Parts: sequence; structure tokens; C-alpha cells
Amino acid sequence: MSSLPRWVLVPALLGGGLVLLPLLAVALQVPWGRFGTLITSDSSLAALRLSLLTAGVSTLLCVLLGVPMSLLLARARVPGLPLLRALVLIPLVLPPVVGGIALLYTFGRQGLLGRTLELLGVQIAFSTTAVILAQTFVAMPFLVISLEGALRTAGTRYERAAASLGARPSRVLLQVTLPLVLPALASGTVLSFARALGEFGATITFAGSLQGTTRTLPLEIYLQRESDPDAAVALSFLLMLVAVLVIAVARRR
Amino acid sequence: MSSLPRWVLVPALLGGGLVLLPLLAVALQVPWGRFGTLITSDSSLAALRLSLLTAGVSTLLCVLLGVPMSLLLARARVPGLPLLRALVLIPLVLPPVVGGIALLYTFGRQGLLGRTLELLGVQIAFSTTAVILAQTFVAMPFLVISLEGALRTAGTRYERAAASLGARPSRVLLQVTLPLVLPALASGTVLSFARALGEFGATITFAGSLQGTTRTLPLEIYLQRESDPDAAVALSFLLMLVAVLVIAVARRR
Amino acid sequence: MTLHLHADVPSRGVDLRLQVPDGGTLALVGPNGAGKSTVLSLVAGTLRDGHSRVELAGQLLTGPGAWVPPHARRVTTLSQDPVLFPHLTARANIAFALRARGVSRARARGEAARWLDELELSALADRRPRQLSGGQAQRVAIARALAAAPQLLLLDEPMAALDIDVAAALREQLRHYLAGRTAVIVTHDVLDALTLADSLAVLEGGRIVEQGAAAELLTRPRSAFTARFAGLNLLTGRWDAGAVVLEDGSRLPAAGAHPADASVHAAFRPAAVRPVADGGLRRTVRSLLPHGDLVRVRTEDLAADLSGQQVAAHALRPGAPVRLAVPREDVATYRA
Amino acid sequence: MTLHLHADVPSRGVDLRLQVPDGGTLALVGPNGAGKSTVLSLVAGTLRDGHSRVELAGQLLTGPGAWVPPHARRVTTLSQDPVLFPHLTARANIAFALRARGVSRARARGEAARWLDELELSALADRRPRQLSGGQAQRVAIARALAAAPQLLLLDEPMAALDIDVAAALREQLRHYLAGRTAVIVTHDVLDALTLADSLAVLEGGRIVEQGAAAELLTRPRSAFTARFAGLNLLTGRWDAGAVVLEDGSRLPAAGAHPADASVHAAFRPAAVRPVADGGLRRTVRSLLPHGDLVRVRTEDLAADLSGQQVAAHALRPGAPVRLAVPREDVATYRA
Amino acid sequence: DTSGSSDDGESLTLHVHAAASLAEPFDEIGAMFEQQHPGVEVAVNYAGSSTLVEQILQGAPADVFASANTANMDKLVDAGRTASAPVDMATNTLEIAVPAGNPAGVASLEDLADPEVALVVCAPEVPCGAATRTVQEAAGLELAPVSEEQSVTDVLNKVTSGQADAGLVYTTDVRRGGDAVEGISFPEAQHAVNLYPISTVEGAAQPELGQEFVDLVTSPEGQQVLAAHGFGGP
Ligand SMILES: [Mg+2]
Ligand SMILES: [Mg+2]
Ligand SMILES: [Mg+2]
Repeated sequence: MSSLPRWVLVPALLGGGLVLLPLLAVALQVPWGRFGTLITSDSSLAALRLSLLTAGVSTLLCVLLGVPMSLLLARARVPGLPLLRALVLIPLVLPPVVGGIALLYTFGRQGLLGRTLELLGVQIAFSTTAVILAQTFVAMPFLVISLEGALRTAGTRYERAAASLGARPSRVLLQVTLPLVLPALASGTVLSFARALGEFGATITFAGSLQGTTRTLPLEIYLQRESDPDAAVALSFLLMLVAVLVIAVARRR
Repeated sequence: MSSLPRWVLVPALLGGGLVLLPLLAVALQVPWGRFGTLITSDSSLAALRLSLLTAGVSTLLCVLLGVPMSLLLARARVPGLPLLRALVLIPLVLPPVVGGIALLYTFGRQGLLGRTLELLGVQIAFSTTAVILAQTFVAMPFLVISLEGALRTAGTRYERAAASLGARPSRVLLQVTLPLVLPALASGTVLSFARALGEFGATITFAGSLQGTTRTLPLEIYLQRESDPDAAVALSFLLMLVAVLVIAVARRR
Repeated sequence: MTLHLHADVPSRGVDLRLQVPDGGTLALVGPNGAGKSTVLSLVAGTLRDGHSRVELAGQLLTGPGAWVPPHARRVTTLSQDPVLFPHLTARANIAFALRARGVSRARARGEAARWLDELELSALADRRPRQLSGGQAQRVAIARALAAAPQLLLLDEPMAALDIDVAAALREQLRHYLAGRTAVIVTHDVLDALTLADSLAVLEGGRIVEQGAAAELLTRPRSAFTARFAGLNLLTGRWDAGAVVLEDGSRLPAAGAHPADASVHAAFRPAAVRPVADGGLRRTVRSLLPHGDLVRVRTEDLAADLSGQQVAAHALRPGAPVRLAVPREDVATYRA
Repeated sequence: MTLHLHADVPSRGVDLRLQVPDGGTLALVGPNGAGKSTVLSLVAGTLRDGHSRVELAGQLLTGPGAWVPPHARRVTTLSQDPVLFPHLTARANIAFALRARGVSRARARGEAARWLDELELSALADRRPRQLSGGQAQRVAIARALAAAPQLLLLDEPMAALDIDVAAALREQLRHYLAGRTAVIVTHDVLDALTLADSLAVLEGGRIVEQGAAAELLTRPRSAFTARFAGLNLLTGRWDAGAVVLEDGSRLPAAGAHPADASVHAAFRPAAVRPVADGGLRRTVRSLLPHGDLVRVRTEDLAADLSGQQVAAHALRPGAPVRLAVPREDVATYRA
Repeated sequence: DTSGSSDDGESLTLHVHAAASLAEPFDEIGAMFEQQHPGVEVAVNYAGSSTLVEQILQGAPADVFASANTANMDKLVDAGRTASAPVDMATNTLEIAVPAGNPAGVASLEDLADPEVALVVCAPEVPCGAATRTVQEAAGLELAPVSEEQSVTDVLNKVTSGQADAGLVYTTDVRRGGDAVEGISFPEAQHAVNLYPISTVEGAAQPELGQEFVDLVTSPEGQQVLAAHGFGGP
């Protein structure tokens, strides 16, 4: 039985209302009669396809790069770690437009690395790669914040036991550490995917907007608002639906 | 001693680079000679003042409403909780512009509640109140996600012990539960503050951009990009600085 | 403050009735999974499953249509883990229990100081739990539980996590505080049962298999578990003219007077058993283990504490045959 | 596989040298905080503090300029908590240890099955740790530790969390497996020390206060801790014509032959002590506690296990004076 | 009181909603208006014209609406929220914007069809994109832009940051871009002259002041400011 004081319900319901009512309001605005048509137009489907592709690749990158980062942040003992952790989490709180500007200054044609990349024949500007970079940049902290906490909570006793049995660090990592934090890894992965799917500001600033190449679902929604607000609402609802499903799956234990 | 396999360093550094280089790139673009002047212009100061005020009030609302929500999500045993949790976390992954549309549909003049509020003489959209609502909407999930996890991890044994000693639920909540999760509450509060401070998309859509009333720092940055890119970079750097400080403080244990 | 309990939790296979008179202390013993924890949770109000009934001091706490939440039951649990609030000092932990039952801030401070003094904790008053040893923490937990002034105290293996010395000292203190208080203690240690409880209930598979005065039950056990718990050998047979005739026909001379052919239990200490060259009970040695300065020799169903000389003289080793005898006056018999 | 250890960890006040010969088992005992865990961590390689030196089978594991990481030491720890990997079955837990030392997948499966069979765990092979009882889990942990084929096994109170019955059975199995293996066991239980170890080191305050053959040390303890651990009374005095003269001038007749005035220890079992009307040692009763079917009577420095009749006949209760005697032949004496 | 809709006589706030491209001239005209009307504060909300229409319809306090095209002004007219007939106040024409130094060597509209040139334009769904399409058709060119942006500002930003070799933006945007961009005008631009209408809003808190603001914008004084920022006359 829950032993919460009953008055807790009042602010909890107020807070719930603040979050849930807007979602309901969007659902009520959806032109249900045309819903199917709206979300299956050429441009909608191209955007959906691109969004799923880029969010998928970004999520993979988040896992491949974010898991090692989380491991270092949770286990390494070096001075300055809190600062490093703060820096790594910045994209979580940075306005995405500023994130996009930062990416431009880095990977843009005249950016920190962009010039070198250009000389090497790598063109990032206006490519799907740019979308993936932007999504990875904003989504990675979600993976790190989920996983690092879980790694700290899980502690090191199973890892120490495995080492005591003679297991090398790689074996410990792959067969003990990661399986133990699998729920958090799954949840962080799905949060990253959802965040990548919803990414807008950094993408539009850094990657541009071209159907099939860089115009993801959120950009399509923004554009449709200009010409067909009904389509924008329908696509917004679709995006919310995907987000709910994805988070509900991730947070179920 | 850390027992991580050494190869973990490679992807960790790549990931770190992906996140840290853009931040460095922005720092390199800041016109340091004019930095002081740029961030102390009338409009910059007005934006900074408004941002601190609204982010402060939003954070307070996040705590007042989000703590009870987290308690319910972590402790209540009702069916459908995973779905509710997913719904509450949606603003975390929703493109903020869609969030702004959703808020308009709810609190706008023709929105779900807006009509009723209008009759009561309350005008929310395009006021400072709207900025606060938008920030609370996007920032609350950060508090909930931090606190709910900590509440689950902390478990109920101290609460059961307190009840066994005869303490009523309110006393248990205020004197046992909350003090025990204080670090997570602090960290969630600071993340919420940082997210509120960086909020852009929902604000510009729902609250508009009016100096001193609704034009917060991120909106000012967006506007300055048009006329004075140097000022935009300087303000971006200021925002990043505040975010780093705030997160570093929050995550230090 | 008499406790009447009918535990009926089909999901855990528990169905039993217990009663603890006002001021009495009942020890609950039994193997893991016997239902001891279920009983405690029912009484504490942390388990609401099944069709159970808990009545304390005339008030129905759990029952048809009745449900008193844990904090309003005046039932306090003290477990192996002291569960001291980590953010509060020892003093504040005790004061918490006082404040919880409405004592004013000022009086709570004074009373907490009294409790600290009483349990010789005054020097540790301002320490946080992580600065306390296991025994110190458990003493604070005892003070806190007593400060809550419960109508019923539940003790769940309160000494299980402590060093021997510390456990012994704490057991004495608990004995002092339990006198006159109504309490239920779950334990795996015969010392706890003998020191702290007046009555004893042995649980197995969710049922009570033995129940009675603690001293009586532990000197005259009727089940294999109770005998093992009490550290005694237990054999069962028919009475025949000053001896117990066991199932295999062998005779164990014993003290007592019973009708011929009556079914009787025979209980005796391992230290009373000795190996003999002829006669006695024929057994096979299963293991030898040092036991204090003696050797505990185990056979199929008996344990004997023998000296090194005896072990050597009779060439006892695992697998070896042995004949074991017990002085008649050391074998207590009672009707099965 | 001889272990040579010089533990020198100033931050924890530990400075001691230990040695375990190939195949030998050393028991480490001592009060909480004596440094037992520090010794284990140093050997396991989880502590790198201080200027310590660990050498195993001729290889320097920890020392000036040397550092072998824990996984490469072939030192396996078995603790009170079995630390079974929760996501793996019992079989897979054991196979993990085999795979870790390079055994092929197919062979690891077969060998794991052998270990499961050996420890009578075959029926539980596919269970996850949360579906195992404490004793079963600890048996899987033992199988897993042995499957790792360590050069040195560290046992950190391996039975502390188990029920009495289960602990006894497991102790037998461990005894079997430790024969011929080099091991260090930390324990609070005299049974562990006597059953599992050949030699014993008593630690206090980071130093070794007693060291020697386990059986010898536990029958002839030289420190109060060791005597308490062994369950013996220990007195110290001067030898004078067949008796030990204690500090207060009283005489304790004792067996032995020593030069006059030699400083000697006298050790005797509580069960050998009896109350007498005249003579004996004059003491005051501190507490009475049931002890099996006897009563353990404690005085300032002595413990006596007496029958209920003896207690009644001499009106023993806390605070009462008592005279205690011990049969001369039950008092072992040895040079202090 | 931060809502600014009070009419307690102390200080009045005039709410002007103006297309983002009007930011600089309207800041100046606003200052002029405040000088002429002591005690009045002009608060301008700058955003995309469609966003502004939506915000006004959702209840944003509004006295004046200045749109970057007629389509969005028509939305307000259709909703019955204009208080007077909209007046055209300025025009704008497309120009090619290239980063300073013109790295791709763009000289004419035809050069934009070169696949080596990274060209950025507005998406057809937004007004500047519609204008781009008209110009493109008039010139008989097949352009293959690398990006079709949401707003002209996004196009300009791609050029100023050097991401794009060229972009099609309004003349006024080239001026806003300052030293970072160079403008190249072309004759086909005359096929897509963009009209900027302005109107007072129905239900405004300050209808008279609103009308006075519209009058100032359309007065020679206001027109001079607009011209100074590159806008053409109506
Ligand atoms: Mg009692
Ligand atoms: Mg239990
Ligand atoms: Mg050995």
C-alpha cells in the first residue's frame, strides 16, 4: 500500500494536468477525417522515413559513443570529473538553435573541423550526415544521464566478483556490467531515440531542410504550419504518439 | 582503481569530442573585446533579467508540482502507471514548437481552458505567465525523471521504519522521504532551472517575443542573430556558462 | 495489549493462529520460508493479503472491513537492519519516534537524552548512523523503538548481524526491556528464544508444529527441527520397562515412567553420548567436526560430543561403524 | 603457491606479516576493525594503498614497482554474499569462471555440469540466483570459485549469512574442498577456524597478537579475545606447586608442571566449572543465560555452565556472590 | 503589470506584430512614434508572418499587424480581425546573396543552376519560396537547391555562415547581412515583387493609436526609414 499523505494528490494532479491537457488539446485539434490522408502524403512519408532512418543511426551512435562515456564518467577517478560531466550534459539544456550554431562553427564549411574535412573531401553541410550529427549531439546526454546513474547505483561488486574469478576487463564489461544495467541502457537508448526523433532547432540551423535529405518530421511539421495547419497538427499528433509508445516501452520494467 | 578495458577510451573520447568541440567552437567565436559591452546592452540585460525571473518561478512550480507527481509515479500502485509516466515525460522529447502549439490549443484565447479563463478575466497567452507556463511544461520532466528514479532506488524501507515508529504519512514525507532524496531533488531542480533557462521553441510559439515581457535570453539570441551575430554568440556563450555552472553544481555529490 | 492473530494468507500457504498475552514475549522459530516473516508483516500492517485477522489490545487492526494503517497500529518493528535514518543523528533518530507520537520538541529532546543515557549512548548522541558500529546502531534502534512506546514490539532476528560479544551484551539489554512488554521475536538462535521469550511457536510450511513454554519445548522437543534448534538428540520409540525401543528394535535405557508400549520421545545432549565397545546403538559415522575442545561426531540421526581420546580409541572416521550409549539418567523421556 | 604477505597500510593502522604454505589454510580472526578485510583486499588486489608486498607462488603481485591487476592474480574471493550474477543461471555463473580462464564454450558447459553435480546442484542448474535459497546460492558461489581454479582462495565469512543447519552442511563441503588448496579464511565462528583452517592468526588493532596451529591456539589461548572466541575461560597467574596463584592471591589448582613462580595461563571449559560452598574462586554473578539445557552463569571474568539444580541450590542470581571451583585435571596450564 | 494592455492613462503600450524582416526599420519607426507620443510604449513582436497571424487569432494583444506578404494578411482579413482595409506599405524583391568574397564566383541567376554551387532557397510553402519559384519559372531555369529553408532568415544564415555558396533572399536581407554577404541583383526579380501590407487589428486595446502608427509608417517619414533599409515603395 502506498503511504503517501492524501494532500499530495492535489499538486500532483495540477502538474499532471499542466502536462497532459496540452497533449489532449492537440489530439482534439486533429482533423480525424483526413488523418490518414494527411500523414500519408508524399512529403509526410518522406519526412517520416528520413526521421526514422536518421533517428535510428543517431541512436546507434549515441549507444556506441555514449556507453563508453558513461562508463568513464561513472567509474574513472580523475579530478575535474564533475566539470566534464556538466559539459557533456550541456546539450540537454542548451537551446537547440544555439546547439546548431555551435555545430556550424565546428563542422560547418568554415568551422573548426569543417575546413579540414572539406580538404579530405568530406562534405557534411546540407547532407543527411549533418542531420545525424545534430541529432546525436542533442540526444547523447539522455543516454549518458540514464546510464551513468544506473552504473553508479549498480556499484562495482559484481565487477569485482568477476575480476576475482579471473575475467579480463573486456569480458567483465560485456558479460557483467552491461547486462546488469540493461534496463537503464534500454531506457536511455529509447529516450535518445525519442529525442533524436523530435530534434528541430539544431537540425534547421545546421543541416538545412530538403525533402528526403534533411527535412525530418519536425521540420516538415513546421513547414506545413505555413501552408496546411491541419497537416501540421496531424503530424504533431503522430510524433507524440511515437514518443509515448517509445517512452512507455523504455520505462516499463 | 578503474577496471575498464582500455579500448573504451577511444569511443568515449570521440563522443566527448562530438559534444565538447562545438562548445569550444562557440567560445572561439566570442568577440572577447566586446563581450562585456554586448552582454550589458539594454536588451541583453532585459532578456537576462526576464530569463532569470521566469526560470526561477518555473523551477519553483516544477518543484511544487513535480515532487508530488514523482511521488505518485514512484510509489502509487495503480494500473496504467507506465503509460502515465510516458505521457508525463513527453515534453522531454517533443519538439518545443509542437509543445508551444499544444499550449496555445490549451491556454490560448480559443483553447481548451483559454475560453473559460478569458471569461474569468485571465489572459495567459503572450504574457510573462505564458513564458512561465511554457518553461514549466518543458522543464518539469527533468525534475520528475531525476526524482522518480531516486525514489525508486531509495526504496521504502526507511519509510516503513518511520511508519512503524508511528509517524503519519505527512511527517514521513517531509522528514524522511524528501531528506533522503535531497541530492536527486537538488539535481533535478537545477536541471529544470537550466532547461527553463534555455527554453526557446515553446516560448516563441506560445508566448511571443516582446522585450521585457516575453523575450527571454534564447529569444534575444535568436533575434540578435539577424542584426548582430556577435551579440548572439556572446549571449550564447553566457547561456552555456550559466548552464555548465548550474549542472556542475547540481551533479556534484 | 493481548495480541490475537489468525494469519490466513493462501498465496503464501500460511494458515495459523497465535496469541500473545499482555506482557508476554513469543518466539517464532522455524526454517526459512516457514511463514515467520508473513506473520510479522501481517501484524505490522505491511501485508494486507488474504483473510487474516489481527486484534491487539481489543482493537481490530486487520480483519473483515477493518484496516488500521501501519503508523496508527502502535506496533513497532526492530529488525536485523537497524534502519536508522541516515540524515539524522542518533539523538534525532530517537527524537523522531517521540515527535511522531506527539511529544513536544522540547520534551522530545529531553526524553531522547534519557534514552541515550539509559543505553549508554550519550557519547554518541551527535553521530550519524554511518559513524556508528553495528552494535551501537542496533542500540540506537532499540532506544528508538522503545521511545515509540508501542503496544507491541516485533523483533525480526534483531541480533543476526552482530558479532558474538556484541550480540550477547545486547541480548541482556533486550531481556531487560522486554520484561513486561508484549513482543514477538523471530529468531534462528536458541539463545534468543531462551533468553527473551516465555513462549515459543515452531512454524513449518505455514503451520504451527509445536507451541508452548520456551524452556519446556527446548528441553522436551517434539520435532526434529526443534531438537536441532535446541541442540539435542531426539529419538522416538515405544516404552518398555525402563528403556525406549526404537524402530529397529534396539533399546535405549532411559529415565522415566510410562505405561508399557506408550509412544515416547527420548531427548539427550550430544555431550552425554559416549562410544562403547559392546551394546549401545549401532550407527555409522558421517562426519567429525571440532566442537569447542571436543569433537562433534555425527551419525545418521545422532550427534555426540566426544573427546579426542575417545575418537582415537574407537578409531572414529567418516564411514566407520560405532556403538553409542547414553547414561540412563541423561535420557529424558516424555510421551510423544 | 605459498603466500607471503607484508601488509603495511598506515592509513588504516595495519602493519603485519603473514605466510600461508602451499596447500595450507590460514584462519584470520579478530574483532571488527582489526584489519582482516584490509589483509584480504591487499591480497585480492582491490586495495593498493600503502607500502605492502604480496607474493604468491613466487610471483610478486603487489610491491615496489609491481602491480598485478585483480583479474590476473588467480586469487578468488568467496564472501558472505555469494554475488552470483543475477542475469545468469546457476550453470552460466559457473561457466563464467571457466570461460574467464580460457576454457572453450563446449568444455565449460561440461565442466560446469560436473561442478553442479559435485555440489548436488544439478536440479537447480537453470535457476537464476533470485530463485535460489541462501545456502543453494552459496553452494553455487563455491562451485564457481573452485571452477576458477585459483592459486589462492580467500574466504570472507563464507557462512555468516546462512541458517545453522545449512552452514554446518556447507562447512563440511568446504572442508573437503580446502584440503590441499591454499586458502585464507576470515571468520567470527570458532567452528570455521577449527574445521577449515590448519593455522590461525589473531588480529587486533592492525597487528597479529597470536599465531599458530589452529587446534593448539584454540585449546591454549593466550589472549582474552582468543579465549572468548574458543569458548574457554582464561586466567593468568604465577605457578606455585600444582596451582595457579592469581593476582588477588587466590589459588586455582591445576594440571601441569612448571618452574615455581613461572607466569602461566590457565584455560578451562565453562562446563568444567562448578559452584562450591567453601574455597574456590570468589566471584559475583553478573548474568544468567540459558545455554542449551544448562545455564551459563557469567561473573566478572569467568563463565560457568551449570545445571538448573546447581543454580537453584546455590541461589545464583545477578549480584549474588558465588564460589567457583574447577577440577584440577580440567584446568590446562601453559607458560604465558 | 507586464501585459501592457492597461489603459490607466499613466503609460500606454501599443502592440505591433511585425514580420521578422521588418525588425530594423520598425525599431526605428517605433522610437519615432514614442517620441511623438509621450507616455506611449511601442512593443513589437517579431516573428514569421504566419506565426504572428496564429498568435493574434489565439489572443495575443495586438493593435497593428504588418505582414511580409498578402497571403497572411488575407488570413486575418478572412477571420474578420482587421479593423480597417490593409494598406500596402513596402515592397521587396529577391536578390542573390553570396558570402563575402563570393567564393563560388556567382555572377548571374544562371550560375545558380551549376550543380557545383551550393544553393539555398526558401521552401515553396513560405512566401519567399513562392517568389523564388516565380522568378525561376520566368527565367526558365531548373534550380537544384541543397536546402529549402523555412524562412528567409534561415537562408541568409546559411550564406553568412559560409555553409552555402549562394542564396536567394530579399534585398533588405542582403543589407541586414552586412559585411558577411554580398548582393547580386538580377532582372527576373521584377516578376515576383513582394508586397508588405499593414493593418490595424479588430478588438485592439488602442485602436486610435494603432491607426496613428499605420499612418506614420505610410507617411513620407516612415517610408524614408523603410527605404533606408532597402525596401521599395508600394
Ligand atoms: Mg515480554
Ligand atoms: Mg524470513
Ligand atoms: Mg587448505
